[in-house]
Amino acid sequence: RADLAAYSLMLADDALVVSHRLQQWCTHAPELEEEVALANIALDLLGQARMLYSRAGQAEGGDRAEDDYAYFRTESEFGNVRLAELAQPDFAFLVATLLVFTTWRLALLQRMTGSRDPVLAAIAAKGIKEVTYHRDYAAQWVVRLGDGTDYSRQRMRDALEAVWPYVDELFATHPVERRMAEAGVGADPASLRDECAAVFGTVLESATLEVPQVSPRAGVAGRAGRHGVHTESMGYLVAELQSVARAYPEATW
Amino acid sequence: RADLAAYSLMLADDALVVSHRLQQWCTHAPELEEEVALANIALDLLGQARMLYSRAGQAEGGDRAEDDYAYFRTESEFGNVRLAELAQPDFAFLVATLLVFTTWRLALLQRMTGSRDPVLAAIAAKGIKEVTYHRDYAAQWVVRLGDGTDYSRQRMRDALEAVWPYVDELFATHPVERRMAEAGVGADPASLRDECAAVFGTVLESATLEVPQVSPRAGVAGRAGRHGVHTESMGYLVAELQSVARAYPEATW
Amino acid sequence: MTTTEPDQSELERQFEDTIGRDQRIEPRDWMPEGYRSTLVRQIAQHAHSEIIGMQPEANWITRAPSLRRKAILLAKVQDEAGHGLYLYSATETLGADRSELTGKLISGKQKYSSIFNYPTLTFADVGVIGWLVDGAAICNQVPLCRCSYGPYARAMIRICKEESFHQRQGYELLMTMMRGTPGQRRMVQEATDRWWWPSLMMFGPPDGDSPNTAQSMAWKIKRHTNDELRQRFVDMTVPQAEALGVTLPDPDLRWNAERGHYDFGEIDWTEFTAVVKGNGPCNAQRVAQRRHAHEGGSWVREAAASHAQKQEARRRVRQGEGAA
Amino acid sequence: MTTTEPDQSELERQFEDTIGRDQRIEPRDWMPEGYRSTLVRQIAQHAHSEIIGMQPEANWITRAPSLRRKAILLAKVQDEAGHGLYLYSATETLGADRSELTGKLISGKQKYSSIFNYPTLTFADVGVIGWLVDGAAICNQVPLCRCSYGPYARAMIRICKEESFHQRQGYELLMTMMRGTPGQRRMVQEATDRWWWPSLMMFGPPDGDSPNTAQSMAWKIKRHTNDELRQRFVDMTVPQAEALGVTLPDPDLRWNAERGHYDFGEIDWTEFTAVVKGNGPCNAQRVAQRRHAHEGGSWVREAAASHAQKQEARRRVRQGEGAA
Repeated sequence: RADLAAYSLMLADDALVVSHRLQQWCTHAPELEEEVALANIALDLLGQARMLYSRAGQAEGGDRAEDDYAYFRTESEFGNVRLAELAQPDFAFLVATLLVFTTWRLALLQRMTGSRDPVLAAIAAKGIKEVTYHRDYAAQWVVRLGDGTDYSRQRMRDALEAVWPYVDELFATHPVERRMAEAGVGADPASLRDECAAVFGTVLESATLEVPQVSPRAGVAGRAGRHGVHTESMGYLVAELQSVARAYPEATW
Repeated sequence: RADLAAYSLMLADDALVVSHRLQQWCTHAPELEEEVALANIALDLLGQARMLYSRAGQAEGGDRAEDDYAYFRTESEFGNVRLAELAQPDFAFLVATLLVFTTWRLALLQRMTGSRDPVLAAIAAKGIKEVTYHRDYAAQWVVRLGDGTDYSRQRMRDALEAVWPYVDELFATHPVERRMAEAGVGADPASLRDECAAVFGTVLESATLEVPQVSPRAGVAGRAGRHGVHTESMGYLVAELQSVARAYPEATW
Repeated sequence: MTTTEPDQSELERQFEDTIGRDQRIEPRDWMPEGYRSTLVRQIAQHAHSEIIGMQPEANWITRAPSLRRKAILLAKVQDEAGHGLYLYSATETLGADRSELTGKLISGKQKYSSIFNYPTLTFADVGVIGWLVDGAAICNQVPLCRCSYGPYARAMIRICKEESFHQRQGYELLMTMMRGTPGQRRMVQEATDRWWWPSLMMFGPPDGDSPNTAQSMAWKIKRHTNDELRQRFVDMTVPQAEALGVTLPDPDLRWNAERGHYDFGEIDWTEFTAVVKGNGPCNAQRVAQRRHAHEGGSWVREAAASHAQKQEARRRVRQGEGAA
Repeated sequence: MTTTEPDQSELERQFEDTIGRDQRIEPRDWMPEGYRSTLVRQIAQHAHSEIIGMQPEANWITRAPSLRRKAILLAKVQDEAGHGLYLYSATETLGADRSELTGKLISGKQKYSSIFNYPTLTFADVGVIGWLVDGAAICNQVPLCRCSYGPYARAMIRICKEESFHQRQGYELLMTMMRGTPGQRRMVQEATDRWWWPSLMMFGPPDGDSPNTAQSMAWKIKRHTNDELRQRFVDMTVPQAEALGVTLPDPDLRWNAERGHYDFGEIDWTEFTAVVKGNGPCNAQRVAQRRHAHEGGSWVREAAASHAQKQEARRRVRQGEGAA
């Protein structure tokens, strides 16, 4: 059950942190339709995070609720992959990150619909519909930018080059993930690699782009996001996220 | 003594918040000599803030120390002028802000050397030497950029236009400032206006620029920084400043 | 489709008739140029207000102190983007062009509601905006559900429904905070102090200084005067403030049994004028951010347009049209 | 100034002699081209390391949890900028050009110490960098105070003095944290776990894989081999870790009475190679930030140069030189 809690937290943290980065786009999107769409994706992922935090709380059997996980853990207790936390300097970077993240998460959720944990299975089933839409949205924009103007094509290519070193980490199996996969509760991310690579290949081909040939970004002694070893941008993200909650620790909202 | 504490806090907050904005330039300056100089100014102002917080703590007579003021007050308890907290989008903006701030603060400290409060008088005497250097540094850069290339001249002019609406607030007298001036402890900022205007005029003339003709930025029902009514950027500044201290409220460092 | 061309005075008579019978003018109906241009300006300002109005609230999304409040706030701001889109569409039924209107917003040629030139300084501001600002907006907008121009009236019905929902959520947040810690209660009071007077200013200048009101009321694109709506808002809000336990920052505020209304103090029209003129705490910031998003996004919009053209060209080639 | 031109072999003999007598080579002395270029590269890398090394620590200045620690950290990072300036000056005595060297740094053509490609993730990292990274740097640098090239040796004397001060401050921060809350102690242990191995890698590859060591030692611009220095560092640090109460993350670490040294585990040279090649956690970020600051500041440097020219021209006019 400790594994189930830890596993739920990892998947929740991925969703919360990507949602946070999308929230930061609010009122900064290139078009009003994109404001609506990005807020929508952020809301869906926030919803997934909340359900998964609840599952973690139940599995732990203590009295921790969703807000305890989101607001009162330290950075190194967040188990999201580093890709999720990357700051998004432009729209091309955003859709590049989103394409990679949603493709991977969709593959993961599809496996998880067969989870032996009925709660995770239900969360996955609901999430699939949402993330399918998110992935299509991201893929369409990668194609538009890649097969758009010369300028957008160059920016899309630069963004993919910058994001791709973090892709490898998505398919590295943390011990908790391995045990949960063996128990039939979760999915081994290593087993999703080919499926995701096929999607990346198809989308990038439509975008008249190529899959970047870059080396993976190392962690620290082999440890990265899942182990709580993040990038330097994560500290600022967590500080902002938790600022009000930490300033009023006794408050209820 | 409540007034003395409140007054010391205002002057401390001005220094701490400008120091914070300078700290954010660290490793982003246009030249290594500027790294050294900006860090130096940030350090001096941080030092002034610490002495003034201590004075506030003594005046209050409670057990609050410098870190209690810096890390455990809410945004609306910070009494710095809004000019101090403005985010600095470029080097021209930075030196514009710094010219205005240091000219005003130097005039203020000069008056305060005659304060009936011997501690404030001593802090002012020490501060004068520092801030004179800060002001010269800022003035030199305003002149270099104003009388530099066409491009730098335009950026310097834009920066002055953006900063100037916040100048008026520096010379608005808060009731605490009025009472402290009447008591011979502090200086009435309104009385510094002409002196500062003369300096601005001289520096901008050397820079072949003109004093911007812009309307003052309104507060909310006449209240602004000194009343704890700040700009939206202040919340993020305070969140970042306090993030570690608030996450470990029981810790000593 | 009729082929007869009725003459101008006949058209005007029909238009006045429709208005007189409280029926709706629809996009394809003839309408006087003044009616059209007044409506375009009014609806565009309303659309701009929805879009600029996202900023003060969006400022707190990433810092919302509970995940539930975060979701509520995010959904609300998303709704506002939706309202903006919906209203820009209504202007397009009058022949306006959305990108042109956006151009007028970011160049400062068209206004938006001045209330959004005030900063949101604590999370309580989110609740107070829901309570007071949305409350005032609803007072202004409910009568517009019966506006003479059909697409605008229908937009207002939908928007008012969502705004009422937002208002209740804002009030509920404040209720929760007032039941919380002393720090939370202080935050709510402070936010109320800051937003009360600007909310009253949302109804515009006093009737004596509002020259266009008469024509707009004749055209039924305005149904009540500024002062009538302001009074309605005050009467509605005072009991809510009492239920909440906050003090409204107006020593002259009291029940007037004779009038059957609350009396209230003098509004500081000097501040109002300063803010309208562009010198409010956030005018420059709000417009700059919108401009920055719009201009910074131009390469994305151009890419989308270019891709669509390429796709269209490929489709034609596939269909053999390119074989000529 | 002498007018005789001694021939090449005579110059080489004098140079070897000076080195042999443990005296200093000064800028105006003749020196072999290899000596000069090796020194320029080594000092430039050292300067780059000071400048890039500011970043991981500067990351915590605005968030330092006490004003005292903030001042200490800010002063330390300022010192590093000063060291960088001082070292770039030393390269200029060898005919190098600072802006050219900066160009090599931001284009990735010259390296800096790989340790700075690891992220600082908590405030404890600030202390651990002081303790371990500065500690390792001192082990590397103290012998360079006796380096054969005068300006470099003198720079190192000053720098080592300041580094020792920084190292003590870092250790003192960790001591304070270890006396603090469980959360603080956990933070220190975590940071130690992350920085220990990279610190050992700071001494470079094992002696067998370090082909340039022999020549550098002959020229006395390197005084000890990588492995000798690494051992010295381990021997010095283990008792400090014990005093602190942290565990070094190496199960093979133990005292070897026979050798009179601590034995330690195998270093993961694969990770070392990946980081040196540019794939460490922060390589891209560090260089991009330095490039961004440098390129983003070019208009400022150009303005200063342009202003200086104008001033000079005005001075000439005033002196009548412009009257011709």
